[in-house]
Amino acid sequence: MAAVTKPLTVLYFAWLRERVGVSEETLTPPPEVRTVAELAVWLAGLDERHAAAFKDRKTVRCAVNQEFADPSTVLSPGDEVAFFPPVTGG
Amino acid sequence: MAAVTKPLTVLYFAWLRERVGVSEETLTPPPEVRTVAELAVWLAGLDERHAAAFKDRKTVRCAVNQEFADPSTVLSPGDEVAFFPPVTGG
Amino acid sequence: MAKILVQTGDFDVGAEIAVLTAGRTDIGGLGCFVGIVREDKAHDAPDRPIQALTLEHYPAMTARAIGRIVEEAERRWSLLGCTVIHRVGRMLPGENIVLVATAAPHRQAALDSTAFLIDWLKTKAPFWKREELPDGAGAWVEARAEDDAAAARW
Amino acid sequence: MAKILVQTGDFDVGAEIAVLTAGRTDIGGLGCFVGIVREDKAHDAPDRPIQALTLEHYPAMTARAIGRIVEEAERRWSLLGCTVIHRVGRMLPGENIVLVATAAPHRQAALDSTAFLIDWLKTKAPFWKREELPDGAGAWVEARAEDDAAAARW
Repeated sequence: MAAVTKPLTVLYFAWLRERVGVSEETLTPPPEVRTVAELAVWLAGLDERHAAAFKDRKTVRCAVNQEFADPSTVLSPGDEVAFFPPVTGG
Repeated sequence: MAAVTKPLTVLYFAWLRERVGVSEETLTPPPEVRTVAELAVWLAGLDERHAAAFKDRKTVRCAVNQEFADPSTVLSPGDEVAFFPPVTGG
Repeated sequence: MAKILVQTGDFDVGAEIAVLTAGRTDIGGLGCFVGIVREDKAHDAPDRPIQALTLEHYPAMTARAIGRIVEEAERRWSLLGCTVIHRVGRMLPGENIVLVATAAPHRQAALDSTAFLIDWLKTKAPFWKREELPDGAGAWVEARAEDDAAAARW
Repeated sequence: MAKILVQTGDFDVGAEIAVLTAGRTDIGGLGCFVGIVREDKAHDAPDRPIQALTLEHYPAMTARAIGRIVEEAERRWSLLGCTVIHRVGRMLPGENIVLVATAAPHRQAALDSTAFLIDWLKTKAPFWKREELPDGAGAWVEARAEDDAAAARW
């Protein structure tokens, strides 16, 4: 696979949003970040705030382009990736 | 048990009422009629209308004094006995 | 605590739900079921739509029988309110027949008790439905084995 | 055919049910569930009642996610109408959070689809609840294993 850079829109909800301190950011991870799981690891290494948000990795869920997604989902340039805790609506 | 005569109020609902032709009657069955089942047999022998009502015996249900009852329920003087098909409300 | 009505007139679903929940902050879920007269084909005359449904009941027994069913629901679930309204008499297609509504701290109790109440009402309360056909003829609705099966689940 | 709304304002349960059934004669049963803010003890502070609940959601995704859930219900049951209204924002104890209502020819489809929709809404739509405590502190509600279990039954 071509190692293209990927400008992504990353969204955070609920306590992930509170910990990161922003609800949305545009980021271009390095080419070796191919999946949602790899993106989470990379984000966690950015700074203390991101580290805090992704500390409890097994309670973090995600969506890619407004669809629930697995950690193994491969990302494409321009994707909207959202991270959030398990949903509690209804 | 004392063989007392039993003046009973007998009610009919739905197609039993239509077949008997009345919704309520007061009857005094002979002393050997002790249970709901025996009452039904005795009623069925009264005339053609009652015979028609009790022809399909296994689809006839009953209540004694406004409580659902079994055919084996023993009757007392003054009881209100109702016969009807399986209920279809709701 | 439960509200049980057997009446010929219609009921207002929204108003009944409002009464159940008014001024309360302990309710987490409210379940509701409304049975409606369906313009169905008659059971014994599939080519003829029914014109009306007539609900006969056993007046001296009906409210008591419904009361027993509601008591059983209150034994099984923590209910904060319960309303059962069953109409009798003649009703046209599209009209309401029966309302069941329950309020509970949690949703599962509200959903389960609503389903329980309507299942038991169908098999343990003294009502009988008669379908009215276009030519003025009528046919009593027969009890369905699946209704007994639904009631027996509980 | 389904009506799906995500809104900050309240809804009128009676009016929504009236819209679902208006002018129809093919509906036999209508099921409805209303989720309400319960003045509960906070999850992590059992001595303090919650003051309010705030519902956050993922605006670009919410209506689509609910639409998928409704489509799944329509695949499983013969529905003649379906309304889902979910509020977002800040709500006080006693206020409505969510309405699910379905209309079907038969009662079992109405009851089952109503239960299905609320179970799936709780586990498959992007909403997050935050409890507001008396001192202004807040706590995000944690997902409950029993909600996942309820959703997994279907």
